[in-house]
Amino acid sequence: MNPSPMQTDYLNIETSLKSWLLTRDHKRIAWLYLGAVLFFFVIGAIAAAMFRIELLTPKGDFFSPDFYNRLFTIHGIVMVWFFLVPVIPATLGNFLLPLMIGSKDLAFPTLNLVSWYVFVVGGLFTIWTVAAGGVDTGWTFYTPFSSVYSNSNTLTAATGIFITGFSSIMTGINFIATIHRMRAPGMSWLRLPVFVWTLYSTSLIFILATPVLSTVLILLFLETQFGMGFFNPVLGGDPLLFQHLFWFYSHPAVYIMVLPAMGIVSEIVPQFARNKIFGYRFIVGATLAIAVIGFLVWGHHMFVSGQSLYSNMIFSFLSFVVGVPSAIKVFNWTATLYRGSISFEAPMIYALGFIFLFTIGGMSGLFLATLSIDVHVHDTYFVVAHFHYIMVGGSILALLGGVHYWFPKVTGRLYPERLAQGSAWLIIAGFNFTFFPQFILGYMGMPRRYQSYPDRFQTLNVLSSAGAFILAVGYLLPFLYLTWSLFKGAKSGPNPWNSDGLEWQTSSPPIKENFAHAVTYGFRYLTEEAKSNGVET
Amino acid sequence: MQGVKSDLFVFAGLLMLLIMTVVGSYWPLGEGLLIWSLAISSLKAYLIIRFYMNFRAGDRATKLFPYLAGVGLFILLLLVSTDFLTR
Amino acid sequence: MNSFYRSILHDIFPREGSQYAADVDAMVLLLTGLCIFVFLGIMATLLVFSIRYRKKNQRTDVPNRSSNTWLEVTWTIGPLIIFVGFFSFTLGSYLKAEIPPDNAREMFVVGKQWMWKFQHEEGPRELNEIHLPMGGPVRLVMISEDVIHSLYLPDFRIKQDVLPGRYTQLWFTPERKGVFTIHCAEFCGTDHSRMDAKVTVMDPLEFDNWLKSVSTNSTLVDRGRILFESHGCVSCHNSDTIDQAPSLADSYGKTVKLDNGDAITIDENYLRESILDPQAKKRAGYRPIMPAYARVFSESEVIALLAFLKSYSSHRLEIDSKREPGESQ
Amino acid sequence: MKTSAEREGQEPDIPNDSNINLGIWIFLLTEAMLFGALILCYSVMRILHPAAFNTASHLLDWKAGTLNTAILLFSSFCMAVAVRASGKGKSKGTSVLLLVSASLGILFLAVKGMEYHSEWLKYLFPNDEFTFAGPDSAFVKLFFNAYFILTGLHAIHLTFGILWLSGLGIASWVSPQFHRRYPNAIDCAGLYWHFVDIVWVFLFPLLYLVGGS
Repeated sequence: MNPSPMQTDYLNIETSLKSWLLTRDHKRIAWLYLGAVLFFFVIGAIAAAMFRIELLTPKGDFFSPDFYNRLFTIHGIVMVWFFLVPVIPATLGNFLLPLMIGSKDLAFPTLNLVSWYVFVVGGLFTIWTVAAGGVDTGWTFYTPFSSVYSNSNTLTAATGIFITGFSSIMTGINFIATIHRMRAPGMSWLRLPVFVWTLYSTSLIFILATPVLSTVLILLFLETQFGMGFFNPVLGGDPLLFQHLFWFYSHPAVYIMVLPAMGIVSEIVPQFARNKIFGYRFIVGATLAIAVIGFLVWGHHMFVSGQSLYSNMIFSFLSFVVGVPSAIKVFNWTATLYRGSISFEAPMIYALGFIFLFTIGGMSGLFLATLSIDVHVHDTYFVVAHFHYIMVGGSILALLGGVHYWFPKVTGRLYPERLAQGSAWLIIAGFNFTFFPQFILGYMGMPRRYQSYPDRFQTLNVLSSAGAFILAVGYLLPFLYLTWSLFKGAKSGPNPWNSDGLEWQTSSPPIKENFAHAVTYGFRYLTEEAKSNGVET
Repeated sequence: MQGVKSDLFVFAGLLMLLIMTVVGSYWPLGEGLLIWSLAISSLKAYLIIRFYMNFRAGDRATKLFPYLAGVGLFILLLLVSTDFLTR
Repeated sequence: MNSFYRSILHDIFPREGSQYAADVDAMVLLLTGLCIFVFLGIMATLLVFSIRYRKKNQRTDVPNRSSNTWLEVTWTIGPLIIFVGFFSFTLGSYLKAEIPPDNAREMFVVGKQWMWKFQHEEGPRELNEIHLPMGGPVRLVMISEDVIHSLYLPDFRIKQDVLPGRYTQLWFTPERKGVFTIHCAEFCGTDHSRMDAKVTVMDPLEFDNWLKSVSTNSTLVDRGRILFESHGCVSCHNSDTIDQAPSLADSYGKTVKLDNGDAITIDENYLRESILDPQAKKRAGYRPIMPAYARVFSESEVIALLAFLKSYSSHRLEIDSKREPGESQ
Repeated sequence: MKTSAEREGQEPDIPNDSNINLGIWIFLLTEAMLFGALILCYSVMRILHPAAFNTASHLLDWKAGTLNTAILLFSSFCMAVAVRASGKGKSKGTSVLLLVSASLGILFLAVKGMEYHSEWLKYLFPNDEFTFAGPDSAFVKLFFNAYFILTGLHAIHLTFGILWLSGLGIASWVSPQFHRRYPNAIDCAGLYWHFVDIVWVFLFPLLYLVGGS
């Protein structure tokens, strides 16, 4: 696989299937996670393409209504729990965290492998749900519909997500222990790369929020199977209790999805602007602030669901406050370009695309935080556009940027630069075609999860469906040329971007033990003197 | 033996707190009983964490997480009960 | 704005059925303007920096310090002040939209899997169709018989989830004649996207003629009185058995003491809960002898009983005399 | 108790034991959030139906609950002394104390089992045969739902703890240098055991006593 004289690295040191399936090397586990997560991305994308076809016509006559409901539910469940939540922490995070802090591996390598198997078992339950006909409750499982009135496979879907939750908890524990205990001597907290900081905050959210999801899924299972009554008003419960517990996890979960993406952008922008990140301490402060305030704002999902007026006002105010750290980050990224020497390779295009789309997504969040506007646009396509701008325009764009930026480090090969830049522009264009019309649809009053809609919404829906296909083509391109260059790409050498990051100071692809010599000095921007003492490329 | 003696004191304290909780339920506290029993349980939890789980011996990292659990639970309980109490 | 701009705007904004809708639209335009201004500022800076500082020579050394605390503090406090300012500015209109006026015309809405049942006070019942007089405020008291639905009137910019087991309310003042659509905004099952209804807003005179043409012989209050008597409620709740059960004359809107000591104002939710589960919030000084009617009454029967109990109270009477059609909020 | 710094020079292939200690503390945080959310559900149901929950909690046998709390506190005490003994290297003493703690846990489960049995006979288990004469029997059934979920999940966690402690007890009895090779195993089992005890410390008054007697 590696034509140059046999330089042993973590990929070709042993290539038996057993060595892959029982590996404790964080770099190989990252590959295992990438495979599992991409498999689920394909399922979610197919479901999305199917209901985008359905929405071409106002009548809703392509699929049966029940099948349509199952389509968007599977799209929601698979994309949230099996793609967006694990993708950046478990693939790029797993691979790069030990390299960025100069350690041999994560704190608990076996736990890392166990978390992958737990993720796969949870995934099998979800595949069983899809095979058995899917679930028709929407990814939010609102009771009493999901527990009493839905006769689809809510139980297997809830079990699948319950099990995958433990894989998130294990990753969280692993990352926190690693960052606390395994940093290279000399690498103090304020010398950590920003990507490591975002992984730390994401792990804090993993361990604080995921258990509450496990609780609510246990109760949903018991309510559906034994008619327990916590969420069923007929038996004395309150459906809003379910919504409170569900959104206590699900809002911090959206910060789990976007924080690592912000970390990647905070690595790419300074690198390609040949500049130090502007206001490192404020970006780190903003990351931790997002993790903390992110736990205070879940009520903005329930402004119209019968929550008390007093709670509405508190959550609306806090939802405005949580916008401030994100604004700080956008300002800091822009300021990093000042007096830089900016080059526009593919990762930089993805990063700038992230800033562009994330700013739109964040600002639309302000509309949703305003009580009287949210009353109008809640549960409409405005909300769909808002979170897709942040999840797809933000996290997936940053993920692609990160994959391209660290591709030489992971595989030791270069990707085709022109083709990568072209596909980046295509994705950004396709994305805007798909989701910007949905802002207008939302404000015009088209509710979410609607199979048939009034005729006056058709033009915008057709535009959105067309955009969806451009986006699909856009996603296909990197998949193809990255797989191609995995085998045929030109050799990249240890540090093609001439980066100062600690992960680039070792060979690419790195050897099994990551660093040939003990890493003694970990400050990111190494002066000449530091480069000579012991950090050998 | 010094350690075991302090454990013994802690055990005695815990038993005494248990008795106070049970006795408290006899008093006509009405709604106050909930606050009384929660206060005593938190005190017992503090004793266990501080002495039995040797909270002080851990370094800064291990100390962070009990506090974090407390803050997380406080946020969850506070904001959810606000909704149900002010409805 | 002459009609040309209005037609373009009409494609983006749904029609304005009420003054409140216009307020919300104004707020949205203000926030959009603010966001576009800041967004263009950031994107322009991004563009200028990208062009101005693009890579000319291969720079190896990296400037050591790049941070400016005062700049950071300003763009932390700045957004905070703008956001909090906008929050407090828009809070007023939300509170107005949440608290209905006393003289609103009351309608009962029952959401059921995939249909809406509307119940006028004067008696007529409508399915997926509601007729309203223009001008007067209307208050919808809503409940669901199965799952959570959400009554969404895009042209009036309001929406409220309809919960099973509890009344939720929604009020608006239709100020424009015409036919407006109602959607269900909370996912409720197979035909969630077909659970639409129509609002027809008419002149008050037209509305009165329509009301006469469809009104059946018995009003809602009559239906409530029949239920009240046929189910034996009157045997305990009458004026001469005060010690056995509280007399329900003018109970609606009154504050009463409960067993556990705290006082509660009697509203629809309290009345409904006390009918279905009397011991939940029993009034102080009465023995728990009232049977629970949880499985006995359907939602529309409870609504009829409520209408009767409310008309039974003086608090209700003096409002009726004050309310004339055409009085806007 | 050796501080984590002393344990620094560990062989890298066994995960650095002070990491395991930190890992267990983080794991206990996730368990605390799990039980916290369940207790939140219980207290919200109590806010919605105060009267029914008061009458329902009188049906529970608070004497058994108090006894159980005392048993668990005593087992926590034995566990703390066991951790101290393993720190000083007395492996025989440690294993005896570990087995004592485990057996106290089994005693707790026995008392709990008897309680469950008596409630089962009184048809208080919230299945279809649930019968309760007084008012709001639906909400009393809701209380017993919460009661069985909370105490059931706690009992499951206790069972894991018992297996863990007895395993360690036997291991350190069989091979005296067990605790030198794995100095952290007993320390972590102790943390877990004390946590399960703390959960019961909160559950007992909330379920048994808040109705007042």
